[in-house]
Amino acid sequence: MLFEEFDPLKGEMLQILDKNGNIVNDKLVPKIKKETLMKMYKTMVLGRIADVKAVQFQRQGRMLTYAPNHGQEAAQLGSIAAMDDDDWLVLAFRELNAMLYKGVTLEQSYLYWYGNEMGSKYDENVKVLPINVPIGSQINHAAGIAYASKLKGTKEVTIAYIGDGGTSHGEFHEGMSFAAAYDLPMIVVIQNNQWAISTPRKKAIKSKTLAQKAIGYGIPGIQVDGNDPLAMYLAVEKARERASKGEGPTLIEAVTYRMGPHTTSDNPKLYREDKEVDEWAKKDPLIRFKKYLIDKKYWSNKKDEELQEASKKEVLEAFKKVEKTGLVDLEDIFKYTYEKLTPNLKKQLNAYKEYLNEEGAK
Amino acid sequence: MLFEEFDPLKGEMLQILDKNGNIVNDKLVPKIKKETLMKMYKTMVLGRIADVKAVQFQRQGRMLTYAPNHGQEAAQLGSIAAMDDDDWLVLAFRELNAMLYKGVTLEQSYLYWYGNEMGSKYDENVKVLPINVPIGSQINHAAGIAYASKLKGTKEVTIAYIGDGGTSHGEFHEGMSFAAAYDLPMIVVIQNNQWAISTPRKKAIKSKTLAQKAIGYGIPGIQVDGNDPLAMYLAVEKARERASKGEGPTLIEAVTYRMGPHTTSDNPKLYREDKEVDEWAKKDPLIRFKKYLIDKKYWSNKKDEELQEASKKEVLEAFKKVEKTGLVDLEDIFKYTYEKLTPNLKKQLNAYKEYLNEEGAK
Amino acid sequence: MAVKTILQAINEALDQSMEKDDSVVVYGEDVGFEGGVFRTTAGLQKKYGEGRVFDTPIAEAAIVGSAIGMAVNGLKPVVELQFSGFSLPGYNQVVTHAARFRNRSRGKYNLPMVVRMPYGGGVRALEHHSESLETLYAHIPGLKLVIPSTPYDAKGLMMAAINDPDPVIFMEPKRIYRAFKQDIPEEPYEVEIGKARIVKEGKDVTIIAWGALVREVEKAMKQVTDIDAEIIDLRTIAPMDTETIVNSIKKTGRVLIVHEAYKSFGPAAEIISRINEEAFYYLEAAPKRLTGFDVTIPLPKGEHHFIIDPKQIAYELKKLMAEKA
Amino acid sequence: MAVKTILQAINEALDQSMEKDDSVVVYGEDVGFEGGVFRTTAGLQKKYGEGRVFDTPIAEAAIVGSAIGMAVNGLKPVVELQFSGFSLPGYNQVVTHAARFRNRSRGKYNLPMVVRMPYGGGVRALEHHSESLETLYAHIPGLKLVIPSTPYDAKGLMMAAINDPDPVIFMEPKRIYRAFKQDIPEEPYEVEIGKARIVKEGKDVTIIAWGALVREVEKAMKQVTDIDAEIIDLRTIAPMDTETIVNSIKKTGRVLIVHEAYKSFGPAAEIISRINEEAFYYLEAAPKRLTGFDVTIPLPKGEHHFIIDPKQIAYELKKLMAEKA
Ligand SMILES: Cc1ncc(C[n+]2csc(CCOP(=O)(O)OP(=O)(O)O)c2C)c(N)n1
Ligand SMILES: Cc1ncc(C[n+]2csc(CCOP(=O)(O)OP(=O)(O)O)c2C)c(N)n1
Ligand SMILES: [Mg+2]
Ligand SMILES: [Mg+2]
Repeated sequence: MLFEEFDPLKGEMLQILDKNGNIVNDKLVPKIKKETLMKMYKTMVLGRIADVKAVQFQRQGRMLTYAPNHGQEAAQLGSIAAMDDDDWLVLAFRELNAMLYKGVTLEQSYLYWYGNEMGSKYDENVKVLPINVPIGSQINHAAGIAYASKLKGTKEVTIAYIGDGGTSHGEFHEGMSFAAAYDLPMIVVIQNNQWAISTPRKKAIKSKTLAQKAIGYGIPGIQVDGNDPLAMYLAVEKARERASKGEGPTLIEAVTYRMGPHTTSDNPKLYREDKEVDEWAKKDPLIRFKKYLIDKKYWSNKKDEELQEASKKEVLEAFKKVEKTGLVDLEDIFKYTYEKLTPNLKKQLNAYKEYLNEEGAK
Repeated sequence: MLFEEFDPLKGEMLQILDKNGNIVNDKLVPKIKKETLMKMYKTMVLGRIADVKAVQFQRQGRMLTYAPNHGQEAAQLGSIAAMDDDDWLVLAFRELNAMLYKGVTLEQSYLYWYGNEMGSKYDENVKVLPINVPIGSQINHAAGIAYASKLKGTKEVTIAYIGDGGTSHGEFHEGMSFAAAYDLPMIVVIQNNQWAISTPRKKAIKSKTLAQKAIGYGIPGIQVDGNDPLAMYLAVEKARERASKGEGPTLIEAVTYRMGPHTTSDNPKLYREDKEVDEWAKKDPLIRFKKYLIDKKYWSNKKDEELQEASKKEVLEAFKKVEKTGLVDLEDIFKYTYEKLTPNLKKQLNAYKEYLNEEGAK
Repeated sequence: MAVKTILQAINEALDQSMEKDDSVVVYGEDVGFEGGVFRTTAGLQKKYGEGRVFDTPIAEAAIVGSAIGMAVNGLKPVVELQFSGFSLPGYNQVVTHAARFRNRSRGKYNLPMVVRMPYGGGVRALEHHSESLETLYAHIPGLKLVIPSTPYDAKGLMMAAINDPDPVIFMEPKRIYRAFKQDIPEEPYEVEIGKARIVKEGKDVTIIAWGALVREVEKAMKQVTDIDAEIIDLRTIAPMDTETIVNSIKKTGRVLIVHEAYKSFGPAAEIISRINEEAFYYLEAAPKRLTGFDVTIPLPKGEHHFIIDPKQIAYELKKLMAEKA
Repeated sequence: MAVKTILQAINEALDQSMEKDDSVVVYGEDVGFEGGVFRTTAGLQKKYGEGRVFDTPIAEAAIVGSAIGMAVNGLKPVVELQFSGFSLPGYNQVVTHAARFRNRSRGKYNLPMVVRMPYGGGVRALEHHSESLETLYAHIPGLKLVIPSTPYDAKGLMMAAINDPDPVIFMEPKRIYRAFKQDIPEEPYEVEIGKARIVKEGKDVTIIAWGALVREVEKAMKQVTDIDAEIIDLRTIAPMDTETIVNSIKKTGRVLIVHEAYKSFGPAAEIISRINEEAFYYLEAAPKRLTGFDVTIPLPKGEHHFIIDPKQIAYELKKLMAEKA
């Protein structure tokens, strides 16, 4: 129904909450528990602060590098909140908010961007794959996870994220085709943030929408206002229903914007106009979500100030812990290559230790 | 116009000549010169005989291996005939008819399947890429050729072929996306012959048509009766017009059938019913094309008998020449690795010659 | 015991592994209904159903990448890439992910998965159907690369590979899929990954080979009765059993390495380097390699130049024995 | 003459090649408008237009595959893969096509194309941004693999690569993109592909390196003043300049090979094997390799363990000199 109504070829994007926080599509407002809404909002505030701070830390030379997701919070939180606890989350790399919502700690996230593999060792029960740098390849992992869920007869659904640029990659195509062929319980959210590093989505991709790529796979696709947490929630809720019923994957294009640089090594001034950024600033998901919650009497400005303070503290503390971690142990760079150290690796490790013994640390 | 009328989502396949050779869509009959029609037909007859014979030769242990294209002649000839002499042809591997039409000699084709690289050294002015075994990868070559044509400002258009199975490959996706992004003068013909070795198209691919994959790339797609040479001609003619005007690539799904085995090493009895093959036999492109030409008074049964005889002779002579070629020279396996033999290769070649001198041929 | 070819031995290993362990799944192009273009997986879909044994779209990145996802989510996938020459579109998944998930997640996610691929020449095939690409897999930390040369090892190594907690690349010497039979145990058994096999002890020279070439070496040694060669079947290319190699060289002082992979930057180079590192002062002659030339493996009408035969092995061996330090 | 970094030298080589020859085109992810994430192609789009210098979708198979098509159709494409770790999705095109078009078509189609990729560690980067994958390209017949270590060579080798009738993989040592400057000719010039450079003559021992590690070797040798080492910068990994290496070994009798690529099945193994084949009886000590460990190159907080520094080179060198046959 929803996917027919918002067939991407009809050219209408799903929006429920407009940029000012007003409901524009009353009959579509999804039923979301207060508790869930508040978790979404609190994560959004924490995520935003953590994001802004990470860039600052990096500028101070204290954080290695970072890929900001400022502006894309609703695309992530609206979608992840519609998933079950038992579902799988498959990341690209710009999904801090989705990660936090799903149980990855801020400390772990920071540790990763600090340059330590330990930052990808999420807690045992956290069903999240590590950040995936090779563009597009995560979609195939998601398909495999979903295949296993289906074969085992569990209720798990897998949600995976990818960027607009990533949809041109062969890996995306193969994963989508594979998932479609077996009607796998999988949802793919394209975070169309308009840019792939310096390359505008409009130039790199000919199709009018990214959602319509779904048609090529014979599955539903929908274009959603990615800065609207309610619209994102609804689309994913419906996609999850399909998945649960064995009807296969859904492709969701979240139209959003990357407010910051691609990563802290990138200078967007080289390739885009401030004007464009300013336009998108007005569509900030945080503004409209807060207004919506206040209108609903779930929230107040006063509470918000407290939350801001608490979140700031949390961020600073997480980073403090990360900064205490220092360097990785020598053994650790060997230990996880195979389950057991091979004789060859033992030799290499020992030879190097001998060198350190004789010559002192590097 | 044509591509809007036959939008793949409308579910109608373009057909002009039905399986009995009757015109079913009068107003769409393309204007094709008699000379062209006759070249198409003669190639089809030669191609059919060459195909059937190749399988026989292989069964006799005289041909190495062969991938029959019996049944798919119209898909190839209808499309290639709508191209200009100056256009480029990019092959998958099951396009004997298209190759012959475009100036590859039967002897060269046979020599390839006989197991000799010389069979891919087409004459200088023949703008055809060698047979391409890694599924899907040729689409990227086609995109590159088309890019060069566009940059140089020539009138060349590139036509590339791929199988139904190949459309699931990442290479197909990347090539299509790339060509679409720059509006390249390129036409891709999917020979949907219903099978990828033992895997039915219906099981491997979820989308209702393959033509609709075009929508994902933001380009026109059309499903065509691939056993109808006139429909194929029309679709490609229109696609070529688009390409020439700088409007970019078109995706054409030719619905056809692989009458023979995948290759001579394959036994289709293991995976498909004779009944299905029999049904498709009734749709043989040769039957309907011949009837059409006779109806048009371009052809007669008597002339056809002569042509059959002449073609048979041509096939046997070509193969006779191929059988005389024997083994490849030792130098030839070294000589084309780089423009010049490297010192390393010289050493390897000389050491081996020394061995042959001392011990005699293997 | 039952008399089996390598092909049948692999089929039995898959069958018994699936029987014992519900989490084993087997898939790839044409692997399901038809049982593979070589029929290695014949009968499995009928027995275990379409869920556990299935055909895929032609998409090697999806085949390998989905296996990674399945392994993360509790399955033990055994996937087939139709020929090693077609493993390359899946190579990104193997290198950037399969080899690294354990390390990336600091042990949270390990990947018990097997990637099977028929490899090697001598079967008079089309382009891309004859490659020996050991180096590409052996060079990557985190992968194991296993190649059997007998039915006994084929079954035992395959069962070990399926039970291995790390990703295993399993190259199958298609030239000898059906070339000969061997009496092998009917019950399940494992052959340890990482251990070479001494095919024949000897004192004059060490010959190292694997896959289809082990037999060619054996044939050669029937012609050269005056040399007492120690023949080692490497079986696992990575991680390599350096110890067995080095011990042998310490005894013989001479070594000939035979493989069909391209010579330069090929597997023999690594073996020679390890011998240099650990047994250099035992060497009585320069280590020798007899390998594929550094040219694209030719189509069948030129392939005889490329393929290594027993006569050539014998010739190189005699030259090696004649060399003196 | 003008003082330039490696990065500027490459930019100049591209610029002058494009200026001279209309058929040269330059493209890749973020290569056009921005001029590349490292800014190696900065200014070129402005000068030569969007047709000849352009941004692509994120699709490495399309980047390499389209370059093949362009080369067939009269252009000389110079493509960038953003990091060598991201070259793998395009690897199928490189191996199954770029390396083989000439041979497949028996000389009808040759491919004058260059595939550029920044490579190597030591830049404190994310995963997949630090790989040294020389082996994967050097092992494949039909490819040339070139790596400069100085601005002079960077310009000259790049111009030679663009004019080369065969496909050239051009790995750029990103760690030293901007590390130092050199006075290089302003006019176009070529440095011959396939020839090593003797950085410094010496008689005691041969040290072989390339890319960023040449400088580390030079630094090490400033610490070890009592050893007269001959330093060879390989420059072309394939086809390798065996002659220069062998001549050096015949003089020194000892060799240390230094590279950041993984050790096993790495480039040093091939060098050692060639030395074994052609200069074995001149060796006074076992050849030594100082390389990356056989583990995934670590993220920055562990990378210092992996990266080779001058102190380590000096240490290995002293050990090598102390060895006696
Ligand atoms: C296979 C591959 N090629 C290139 C890169 C380098 N790279 C990192 S991010 C990026 C752009 C991604 O754009 P998009 O998919 O839109 O995601 P976004 O960064 O906007 O979130 C590129 C090209 C990579 N990580 N992987
Ligand atoms: C990358 C790659 N994977 C696997 C193969 C093996 N293979 C050869 S043909 C084929 C099936 C092709 O099916 P389709 O694309 O429908 O073409 P058809 O054979 O029907 O003409 C396969 C899987 C290959 N050639 N290349
Ligand atoms: Mg983006
Ligand atoms: Mg087909």
